[in-house]
Amino acid sequence: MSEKAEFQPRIAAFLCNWCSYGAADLAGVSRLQYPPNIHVIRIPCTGRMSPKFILQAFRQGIDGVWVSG
Amino acid sequence: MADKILAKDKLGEFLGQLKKDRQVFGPQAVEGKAQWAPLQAEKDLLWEFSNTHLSPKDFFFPQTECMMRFVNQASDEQGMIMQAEPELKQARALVNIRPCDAKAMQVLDLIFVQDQMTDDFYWRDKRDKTLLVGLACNDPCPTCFCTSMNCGPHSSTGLDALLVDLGDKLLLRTLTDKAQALAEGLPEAAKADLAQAAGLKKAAEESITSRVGMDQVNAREVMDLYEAGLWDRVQESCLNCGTCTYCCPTCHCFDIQDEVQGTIGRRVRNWDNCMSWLFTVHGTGHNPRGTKKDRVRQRFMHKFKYIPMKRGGEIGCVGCGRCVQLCPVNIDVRRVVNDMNA
Amino acid sequence: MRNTYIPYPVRIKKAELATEDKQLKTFLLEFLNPEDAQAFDYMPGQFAELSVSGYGEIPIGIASSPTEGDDLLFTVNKVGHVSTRMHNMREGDVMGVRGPLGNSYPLKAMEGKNIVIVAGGFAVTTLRSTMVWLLHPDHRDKYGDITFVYGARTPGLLLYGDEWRQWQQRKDVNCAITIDRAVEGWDGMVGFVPAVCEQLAPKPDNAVALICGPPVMIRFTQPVFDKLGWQPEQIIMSLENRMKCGIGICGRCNVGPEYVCKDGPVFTKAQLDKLPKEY
Amino acid sequence: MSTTQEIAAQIREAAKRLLSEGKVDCVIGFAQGTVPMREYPYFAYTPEEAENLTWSRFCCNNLSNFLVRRPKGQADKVAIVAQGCVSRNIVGLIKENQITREQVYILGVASPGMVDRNKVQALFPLKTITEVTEDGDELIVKGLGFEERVPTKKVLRQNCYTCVMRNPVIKDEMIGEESAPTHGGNIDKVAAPWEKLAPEERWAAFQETFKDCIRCYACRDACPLCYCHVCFVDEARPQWCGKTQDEADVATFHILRAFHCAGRCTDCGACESACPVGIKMRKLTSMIEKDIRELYGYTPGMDLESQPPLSVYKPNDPQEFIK
Amino acid sequence: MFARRRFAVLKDLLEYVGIEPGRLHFSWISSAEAAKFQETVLAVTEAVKALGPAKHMIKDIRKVA
Repeated sequence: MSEKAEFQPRIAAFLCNWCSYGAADLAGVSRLQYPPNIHVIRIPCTGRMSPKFILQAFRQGIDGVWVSG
Repeated sequence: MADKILAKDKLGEFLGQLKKDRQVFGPQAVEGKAQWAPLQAEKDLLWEFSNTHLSPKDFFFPQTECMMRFVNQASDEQGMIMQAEPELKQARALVNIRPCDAKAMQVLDLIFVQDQMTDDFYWRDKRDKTLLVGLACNDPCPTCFCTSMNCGPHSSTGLDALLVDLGDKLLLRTLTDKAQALAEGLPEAAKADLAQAAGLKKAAEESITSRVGMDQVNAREVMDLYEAGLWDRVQESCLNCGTCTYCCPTCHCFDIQDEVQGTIGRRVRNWDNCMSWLFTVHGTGHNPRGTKKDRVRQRFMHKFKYIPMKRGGEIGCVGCGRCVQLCPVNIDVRRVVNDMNA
Repeated sequence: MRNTYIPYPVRIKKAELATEDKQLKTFLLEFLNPEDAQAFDYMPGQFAELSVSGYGEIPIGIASSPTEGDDLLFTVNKVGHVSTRMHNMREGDVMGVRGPLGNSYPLKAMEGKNIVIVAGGFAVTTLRSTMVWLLHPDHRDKYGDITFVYGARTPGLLLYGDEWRQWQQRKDVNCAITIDRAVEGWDGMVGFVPAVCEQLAPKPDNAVALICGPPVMIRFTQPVFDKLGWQPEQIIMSLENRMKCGIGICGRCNVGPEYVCKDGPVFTKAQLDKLPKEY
Repeated sequence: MSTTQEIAAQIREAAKRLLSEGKVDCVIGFAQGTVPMREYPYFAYTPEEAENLTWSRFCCNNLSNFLVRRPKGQADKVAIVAQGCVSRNIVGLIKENQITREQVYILGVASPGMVDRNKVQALFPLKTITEVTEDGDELIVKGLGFEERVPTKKVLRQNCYTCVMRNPVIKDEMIGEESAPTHGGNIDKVAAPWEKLAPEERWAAFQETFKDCIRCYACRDACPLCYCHVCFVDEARPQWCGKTQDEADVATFHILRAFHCAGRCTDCGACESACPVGIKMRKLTSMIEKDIRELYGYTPGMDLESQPPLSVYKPNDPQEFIK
Repeated sequence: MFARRRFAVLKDLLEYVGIEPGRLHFSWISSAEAAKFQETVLAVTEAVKALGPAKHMIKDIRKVA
């Protein structure tokens, strides 16, 4: 591995079960390629999203947070 | 053990000697308040201050203290076995600690180190490696009530050495073997110096007008005090915050938790306080001290009844007055104890 | 100087569900280092802090008796973070034990006396330890009559069946095992513990009672013993409170001036009568 | 304009009247503290106890806090001394269904602006102050070896300079006369001080402000908004916020606490007044309130009718930040 | 829609204390918009990559304390 391996961020993706999670599913079925940096957390609704979740992700060393409804 | 005179222009040498094999801390003016900090230069050390804003118990019992660590890897079961944090590497000295705070550390010794079982490794390690050089109080402040709490402005309990500011010079009274070396080569105190120190002591003691009585507290039964009516009023304005316990030099309750980050983990202890409802709640949800009244009462009963009962009359309070100054709703410990004593 | 906060490493030798509701699991723990087993010198009534790295510690009464060898027996109720984790651990896993902690039942002082043991639910753990200790050939002769009353809601919630079935066979133990309500397949006693005590009517003469159970059982058992003429000094109970350090420092388990972890968990009723009800 | 001493006398009179007529079971006000510049919350149950009530520029607690933190059943109907910010918090508590309007009898007072004891102490670094008294627009500060006069205007709490409502917004009775509603300062000019900083400097400023935090939670417990039975910092499974003094734990606590006040904070300053180490947490909360004003045009606690901003929405709410 | 208001305030707050704007992203994507999902993942990843590793708010227990 080279010394300057490209930085691969870790991103927490909070996806609404009914919207973006479905889109992610469809993207998979459609064989659309996307980078593997995102860690998907399915939430029942964007309304369930809490600022605690975002801070918790940062506390655990995640580089970015993406919330999608 | 010996009374010597330390000229103020010799202070640099004195501190230099302390610094030779120790890290030295002293009260310094930080943001307008007297606070404990590593002593860089002699001029930073405060001589005229009532007391440090927060107590120095943090040196021996840090607010957050890692006790042990482990490695959590499926392949390595040995990693799950807790390893203690290393001992303190360098000895330390606290210079110009007030007698009340030193007394508090001595009270805490009785709690952290009781017998073979109750022998707090972390506390004892730091205590053993720290030299306490006290500064007698010549100008106690109005919230001080140390003279009512087995202590006093010139008390030497818990100290290795005591300094008394005689104006142009200091009286150095060494009290333990640890501090003997500090006095070497210094001139003996003259009779006049001793008389001056005694005069300052008397004046300081007399200037403390806050008095708190303990005779009835000692005489009354636990349940008698526990069920007394005063607690209904004392607790009313209490916010159940932890200010009084965190600024107190003798409060010593703590919580132990495990923290994990990936494959590494640690067991850490943090100051905790009996004012928090969470403090005593059982796994079942039952809480033996479920009301604010229970918790407020616990703090005062612990300090003024339980500790004296269990520790041969020592009181869990040294009268430093910090909680009186810092309580957001002015619950004045002097008033509470006097009510308990009524 | 030993750092008393460091748990002894142990391995889970056996872990099995103990009750039908799957709330209780019994663990047999084996010391990794024989010298630790030597150092862990305990008596019935004492407890230990069970430590799971990354989760924390919980105080649990020791259910085994020192007469049974070096392994330690604990029955753990699944209520919190640590106990839930323990229920998910497997045989062979490594964890920690810190102790022994607290005082024990005053077995020495109880010599020559008749003994009544009353247990309810899973509070039976340290009383199992006591029974095993008392019935050991080295000790049995030193005590008078032994009465063991143990009740649970249903037969499936009774712990340590292997042991009490043996005790029922013995002539030198009066063993009454009861369940709250009659169910099919149970031919033993039926009724609440206080009612059974009333029936048995243990005599207070030269006797000591060890009572341990849920608050509601204690509340109704108390008057039964009072009526039979038992004095507060003869009744011994074991308390539990939230704990952290386990060695009398951290300040949360105290009942008045007494720390449950260090001065207890075993107290006589006479002692408790003079203390606040902070448990 | 009445002096605070005159107001105090009128508060005592009103309290005695209400208690002796049986209109209320308890009057929550302030009594004189045992240390300089700190009056304390006092509960008067009898006309005799009402004699202990006082009023001054040292009444820094938000009394509405005690409307939700009282043991149930201790007193059914209470009277409470409330200046602008406190009355706005009472409005908030009514809106959030914590209390009913009928439960409280509001003794309204125009706020004179409260003194920041830390500011006074800072004028006399390391000195011991033994007594502070009000004399018109000045404070007489006495200490060991000194006595000085300080213009009150110089040492008010920061939030009192930019107060938007000094008079109670709801009341059952007014004590003294109403004053000019605002203090004249413009909160939007001083709120959110770190906005001026470059983005990369902000974290350092944030850390510097909160570095002394000892996690005593006095700010939370002094706040009438923080009445949750289980605060997020006390939640254990999962644990959102560690108990340590680690900067991440301290930051988590203060960010979330501030966030929970969004659209509710009346800028009463009780948090800063309670802090034993003098942290200026308004640097955080003032930003959120400014944000709420700018985004949704809302000022908390001004009336009983309007909807709290975070519990409603409009189709055209700003959403440029959402892709 | 309620969430939108909360996100707006939270995002502003985190930027205010010094968390880089590019670390926190919000989007609306319907379950039919697979292409938008892909685009957004790419955009978010690029934005975070450009910022480098996160420096703030991380709880690091390795530190001696």
